[in-house]
Amino acid sequence: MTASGMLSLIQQSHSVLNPSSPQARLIDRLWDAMYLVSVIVFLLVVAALLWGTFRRRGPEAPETDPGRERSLTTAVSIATALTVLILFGFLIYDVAVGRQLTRGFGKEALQIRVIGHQWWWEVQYRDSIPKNWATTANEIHIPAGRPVALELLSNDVIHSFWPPTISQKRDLIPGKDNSLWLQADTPGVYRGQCAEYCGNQHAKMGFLVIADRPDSFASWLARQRDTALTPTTALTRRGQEVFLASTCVMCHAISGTPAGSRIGPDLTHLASRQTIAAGTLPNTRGNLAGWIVNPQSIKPGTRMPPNQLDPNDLQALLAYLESLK
Amino acid sequence: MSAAAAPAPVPQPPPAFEDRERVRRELEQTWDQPPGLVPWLTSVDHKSIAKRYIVTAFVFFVLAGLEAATMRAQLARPENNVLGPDAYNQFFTMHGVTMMFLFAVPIMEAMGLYFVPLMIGARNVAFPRLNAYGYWVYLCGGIFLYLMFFLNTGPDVGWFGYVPLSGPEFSPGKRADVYAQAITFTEIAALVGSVELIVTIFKNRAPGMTLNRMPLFVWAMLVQAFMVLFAMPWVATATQFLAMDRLIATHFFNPAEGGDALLWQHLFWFFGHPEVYIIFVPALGFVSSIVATFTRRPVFGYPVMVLSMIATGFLGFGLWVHHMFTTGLPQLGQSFFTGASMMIAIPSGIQIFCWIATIWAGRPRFTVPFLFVLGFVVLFIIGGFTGVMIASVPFDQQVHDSYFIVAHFHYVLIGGAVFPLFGAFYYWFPKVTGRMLSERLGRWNFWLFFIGMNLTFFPMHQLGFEGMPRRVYTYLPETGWGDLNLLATLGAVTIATSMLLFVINVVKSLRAGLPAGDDPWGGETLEWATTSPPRHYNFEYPPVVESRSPMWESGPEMPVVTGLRTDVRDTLVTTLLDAEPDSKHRHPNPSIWPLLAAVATTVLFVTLIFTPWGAVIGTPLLLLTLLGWGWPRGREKWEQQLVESEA
Amino acid sequence: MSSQLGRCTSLAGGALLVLLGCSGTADRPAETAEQTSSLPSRVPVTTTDSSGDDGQWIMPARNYASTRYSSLTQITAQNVAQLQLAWTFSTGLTRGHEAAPLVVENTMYIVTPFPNYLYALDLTQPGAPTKWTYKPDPALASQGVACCDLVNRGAAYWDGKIYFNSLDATTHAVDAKTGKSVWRTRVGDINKGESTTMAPLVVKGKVLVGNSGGEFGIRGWLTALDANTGKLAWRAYTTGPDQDVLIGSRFKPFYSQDRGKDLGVSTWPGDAWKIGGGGVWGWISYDPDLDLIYYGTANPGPWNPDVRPGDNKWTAAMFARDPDNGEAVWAYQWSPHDLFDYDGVNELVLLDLPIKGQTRKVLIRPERDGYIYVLDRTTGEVLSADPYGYITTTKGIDLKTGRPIEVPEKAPQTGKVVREICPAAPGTKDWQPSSYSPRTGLLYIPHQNLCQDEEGVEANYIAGTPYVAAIVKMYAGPGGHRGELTAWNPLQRKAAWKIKEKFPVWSGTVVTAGDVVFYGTMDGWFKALNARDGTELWRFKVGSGIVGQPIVYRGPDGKEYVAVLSGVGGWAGAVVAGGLDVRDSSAALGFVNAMKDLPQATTKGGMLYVFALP
Amino acid sequence: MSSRFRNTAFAGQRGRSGYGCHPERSEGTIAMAFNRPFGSFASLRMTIASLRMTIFATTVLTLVGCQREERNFQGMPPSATSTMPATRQTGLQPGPPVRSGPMNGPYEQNAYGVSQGKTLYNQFNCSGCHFQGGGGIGPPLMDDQWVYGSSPENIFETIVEGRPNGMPSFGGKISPDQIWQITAYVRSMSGLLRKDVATGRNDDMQVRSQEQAADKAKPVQSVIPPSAERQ
Repeated sequence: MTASGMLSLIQQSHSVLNPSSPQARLIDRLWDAMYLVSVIVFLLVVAALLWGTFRRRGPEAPETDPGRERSLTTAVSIATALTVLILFGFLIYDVAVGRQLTRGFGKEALQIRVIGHQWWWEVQYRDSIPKNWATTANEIHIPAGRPVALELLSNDVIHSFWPPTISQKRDLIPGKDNSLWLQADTPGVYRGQCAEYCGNQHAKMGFLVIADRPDSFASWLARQRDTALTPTTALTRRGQEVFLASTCVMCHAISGTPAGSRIGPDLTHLASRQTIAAGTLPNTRGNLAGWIVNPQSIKPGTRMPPNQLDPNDLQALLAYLESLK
Repeated sequence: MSAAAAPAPVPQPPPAFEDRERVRRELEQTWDQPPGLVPWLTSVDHKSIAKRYIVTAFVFFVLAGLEAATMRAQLARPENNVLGPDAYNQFFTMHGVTMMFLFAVPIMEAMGLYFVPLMIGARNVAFPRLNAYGYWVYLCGGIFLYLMFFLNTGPDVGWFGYVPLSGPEFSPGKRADVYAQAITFTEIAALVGSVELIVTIFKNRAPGMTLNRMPLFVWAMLVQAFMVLFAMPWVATATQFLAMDRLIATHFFNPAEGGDALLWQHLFWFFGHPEVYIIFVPALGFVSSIVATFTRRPVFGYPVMVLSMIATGFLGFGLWVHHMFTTGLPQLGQSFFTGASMMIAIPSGIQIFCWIATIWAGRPRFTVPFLFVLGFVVLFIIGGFTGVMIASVPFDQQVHDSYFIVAHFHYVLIGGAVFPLFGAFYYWFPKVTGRMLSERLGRWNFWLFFIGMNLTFFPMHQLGFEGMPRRVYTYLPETGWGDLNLLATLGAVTIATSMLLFVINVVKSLRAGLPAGDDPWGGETLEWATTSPPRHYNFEYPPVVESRSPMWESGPEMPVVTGLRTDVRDTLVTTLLDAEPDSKHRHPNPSIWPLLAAVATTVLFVTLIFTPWGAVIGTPLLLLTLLGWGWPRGREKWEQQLVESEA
Repeated sequence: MSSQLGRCTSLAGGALLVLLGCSGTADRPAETAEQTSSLPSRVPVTTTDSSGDDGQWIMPARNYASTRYSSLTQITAQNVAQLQLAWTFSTGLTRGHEAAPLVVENTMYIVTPFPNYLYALDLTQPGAPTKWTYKPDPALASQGVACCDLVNRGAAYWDGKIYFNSLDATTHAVDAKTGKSVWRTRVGDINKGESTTMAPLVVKGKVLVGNSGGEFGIRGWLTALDANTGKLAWRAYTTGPDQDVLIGSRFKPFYSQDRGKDLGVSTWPGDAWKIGGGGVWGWISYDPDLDLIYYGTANPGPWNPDVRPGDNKWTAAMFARDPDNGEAVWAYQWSPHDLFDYDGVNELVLLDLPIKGQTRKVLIRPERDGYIYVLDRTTGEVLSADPYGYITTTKGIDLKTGRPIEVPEKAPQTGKVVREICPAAPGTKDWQPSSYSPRTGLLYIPHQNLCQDEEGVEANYIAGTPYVAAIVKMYAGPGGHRGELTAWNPLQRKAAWKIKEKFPVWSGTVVTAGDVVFYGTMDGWFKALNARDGTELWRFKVGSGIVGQPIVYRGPDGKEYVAVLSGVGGWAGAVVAGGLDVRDSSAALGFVNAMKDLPQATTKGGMLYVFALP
Repeated sequence: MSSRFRNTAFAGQRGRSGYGCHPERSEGTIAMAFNRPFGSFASLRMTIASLRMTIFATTVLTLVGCQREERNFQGMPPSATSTMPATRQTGLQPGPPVRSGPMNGPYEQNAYGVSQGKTLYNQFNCSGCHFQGGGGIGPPLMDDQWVYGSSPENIFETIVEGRPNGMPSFGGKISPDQIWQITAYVRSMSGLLRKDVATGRNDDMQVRSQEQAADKAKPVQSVIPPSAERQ
């Protein structure tokens, strides 16, 4: 998928009102109902206000007239009773939706752990066999149509996970294990963003939820479980050397190499991702180069330092990183 | 302050004109506040202090507005470069902190401090020196905050200051300490103000003003003052915990050592939600006053209105968790808070119905204050509805911390509080200054504000739905949020224009506004019974109240209390429920000590941020000023005379 | 020779004899392991006495069965009170002296802490002057990858050569007579965090060496070098595919969870097994009858368990292997998915014990997790596991599955302090070896009584730097004393007696046929106890705290000597040896917090003390 | 590939992200504020004198505040350290000498830099050997003993080049800017920085008193470096 194609897809699918999952649809319906009722009541109240203000008045004295006061009392009481009724209706509807949202989906759900960092998302696919664990970042692939249980954690500050099209949000709070159910109806790319203020780059802490067809998800996951491809060309070999000898290795992991730091995103399958810099830039060679050389111009305050590499080394590094399918 | 065991004064018919002239001369002399810097600094007149409060708060309102405008400029288009993340974070934090702590709460209390004594026929608030202290502390706190802001030490953790982001690990430097301590300043000022108001309302009402004859505005201030009293200590606790975590390494909010990051949120919102009502309830009082005056009839359903406000006050404490619906708390508990959050819509609804009923039954005059009330109803209903929506757990989990929320609470706070406040400005400006504001500019002011407000905040609902989170310094072009943001920025420009018109209006009117006279609108309540502006002693004789609408029912010929001395500063104390005259109180003289104590308080708070030795320096200093404040000064002249006369 | 002894011969002959009644009287000599091996034929017996002991000390554990039992009888419980200082020798170094001296052919060999000098002292001369000194010149940088002070646990003698490791992952063979290097082999890479601190063991002409560095993200291994050439004979990794672990057709672990293909890979996430730790830095025992070597593997890395789900085989485990080709015969994992740095490297004492009416060939292991395990050393079955210290981390060992019954709330978590983890990371007992007396039937276990608080933190593997990812703070366990010496009766499965010590008992013990137990304390007391009831008989204050292994030997003059190195250090003594700052509770992996008063109790030093009766 | 993104990526530096806190500007503001007539000439002179003092005091205050709070995201221009031999995969061998550049200790007055240094100190495993300053594998950093010197330049050099007794070299592995941040943090451990610049506790187990409460140690040259044990 081309970068621009992907982005236009995101654009369409980045809305609460364009739901693409059972959960989001429930909430969307709840909104529809509340919206409708609210608009009606709003119009009624404003109409009453305008009528009360501009109605033609007789010559009667402003003094309180007991009969009129009584009818006013009746009117106010009716309005109050209606308010209570509407609110009660809302309450019942809310609780019903809430219960449906927190309903468990059983064992068939895929388990994914999402860890919020300043300012990116670590994504771990868990499995009963530890060997099959896979780690990626900022892009959560899920099989379309299958429930997914997300375990949401943070070890620094509070973040909030929110892909509006397919799910409500849930905070990632240090010291608290949160979870969330997710399901996407159709394959597609759903963008989300951190919704809890988390510091300098809160604004660019995006992520993608990518719903795949079940079979392509399975093959994707199988690939993610593998260690990184060994460089085959002289250029990529040189790139790996550059990676392991420069600042990269202090923060990033590439499985199958001595790079094993978890400060930044795991780059084992970097080239298989659509974006870099936490959903901020399409994963192209140019963007990658710009990001490596001067990340602070793209995300001021991000934890990645600027790197001045020899042009040949940079090209080798880019070639290596692009080979990490 | 000493109480005199004098015989309780008795209501009398209004004295003869000659008597009044003499009394006025004597009172003038006794209560005089000569011009000059020192009398200004030592003043204990509630009107002077409240005026300063209002002007100061308005200055902060303008500053916070400028911050908002800068933020809107940054967000006008994607990837804009007006502010970087670091500056933006300080700006939005300063905007929130200023609006909430330096503008909204102080100005609402200040309106109460100005008008409550006038409306209840008192000469001053109950503790005038404390009142002065409260203002000075507030001023110092505000100056401190902005000084730090200009020193690049402005808070950048949001007005909600969530830990761990505001904690010692993730907020290096002194910015979060400034946040915590600035709040402490304003807490003290707010608590002082609430104590003033409660005691004044309970003990200084004019004879005959039983609780059920109290103006709705006074009721609103009473409810607000109690809310302040019960809400503010929580945030003070939270910020002190935060300061201790940051400065002396306690672990209140450190989950690793057994603290809890959510504890902050509970404490903060247990204050933070009532805070909204602390701002909103006085506005209800403004609206009731304005509606009554401009429909020429008392507000419909007085008991229901009072009960609604009290109910709001109570319920306001029961729904803090609806700010925390996305933190993963148990569903059942959340449903409880959904219920509570929806319930609070009922008293608000009742009040709106009552006002509509009042308008319907009355004969509205389309003055600027009344326009602001109409604007208030429309905007507040929108904010109220979105409020009911976000009380719903599932829906809130979608829109929480998105621009939908930004839209919601600006509708509630601007629509629900700032519109009534501007109405109140236009309504009471003649009383405070003796001059009318221009109605023509006022209408421009209103319509630009109304249109700008909707232009700015209505699109934000949609932005929230489209997934735009709050507190972002920028956004990517691909998100498609650019157009609506540009619209919102244009709205902000409109609001700024309307504010400029207001300032022009005020300046022009101060110079050359129409003279107002004592009662330009034909008001219902006692503040219109005295001169515009009121003298330092407010009333020559404390009035005696016989109904809820003293100005309409008794008119200028209302009975008064005589027997208060004119050669000394005598005030009348009445009983709590029925406002029977109880005793006379000696009103304190002007004093420099409140100012000195406030400065000492500032020294204590500010130095504590930088060193624990601050306590060693600041505490004795503060104690010293309090000692000076309370130092017995021997027998006063009037006591001396009393002793002599008895001898 | 061994054939003559017939059925009564065994590894721990004494135990067997006592138990089977073959040796009802004291005049029958107790047989020790080396007499059954090929070694004694090459070691001239210089003197003989009624005990039949040659009076030498040729390996730190005294014998292949690791009993650390001397059958010399000159010093007895009755006369030990008259023990006197005979002579001393200063090593000139001040790091932790954990090594056992060796005595072979009237020469004492001492290997020092880094920079790992090997001294040969001539016992035939008065005052035992230095015959020669061998300086291996280890890489200075290796100091940066030694987790717990720059220690060395001793050398081994075989066939005229002294074998020992220098810290920089190099094994040295030195001619015992001349002090000239015979060969040196670089066995590991310090840039990967590997170092060597263990004492090698020579079995059937192979020098067995393992690596340290479970705190540096190493991949553990045990290596056999040809004793004559230093060429690599085989290497058995602790983690990885079966091929690397040398698991083949002979591999028959007792428990089902240990069966399966490539468990050293599949019980790790991704390729974490490559940096999963499991060093082999402890003790090796050898059973010549079964022709199996036994050794334990160290903790998995990093300490923070969150990043390495699964059983993490074969870390914190033990192997029985064929010494000829290293092939694994069985394995058992003490702590699957180890949570607390419970290295499984402690000594394995090989005994033959009557259990439920039949004599079983067992190995007995006071394990770090606080249990004394008795395993059938032919099959790997856990026969019993009994606590010998205060334990909160587990509720016992399930003998059906061989797995510990874990207490979930004590499992360390990332970002959360878990308190009262007992025993602490050094375990109820660390490397400091026990001794076993066939006369009393008791195992003398020097150990500690420590608990800890732990918080897991983000784990970042950066080659050559530590890979621990945990903040730890240790403190004394219940009772407030930090050290204990337990005399354990393996038949009754309970302690016969216990001595409490202020500081951890970080020295080894040695027990003699005179029924005296020797050990040292970290505040510098060298003590003799009555082996039967634990009463203290004698004590001597040495210059610096003792963390070494005492030995007993017969001098050329026929007298019985007791020797021990003083010189505080090691993990427990790092606060003194490394000059650490006690204001940081997490220093030295949290051990400093438990040892804040050690700098007041002792100072750095490095001195050999030799005692004898007057 | 969208061309817009390429532009973004290679766009020039966007300037400082902070809104800037330039003392000159504050000065100007104050001067303007005082630019009104002040009555008599004598009092004007006095006013100017006091104005000067005010400006001076404000400038100092501004400098102190600004420097402490500055968030310098852009960092210093990366120095020439990138020409490291690419074969060096771990740093246990001493690295080539690196000139520390013209800026020595740029984060000594900067709370944000020190705090970043603390984070990096822990994440880059400095804490693995030196723990929270008490030492273990490496020497303590919170005491007054300095084997290789306590000045920012010394510490920078120690980190970049490594030291023979086990201190790895991190030159080329950590950007100079980050090394300076770590340097500042290391110095704060023994109270060598101002208390209002040093960090508070972390959200972790507390194992030592927070750096901002550290007593200022008077650095002394350690008499016995660990290597002295080697003859």
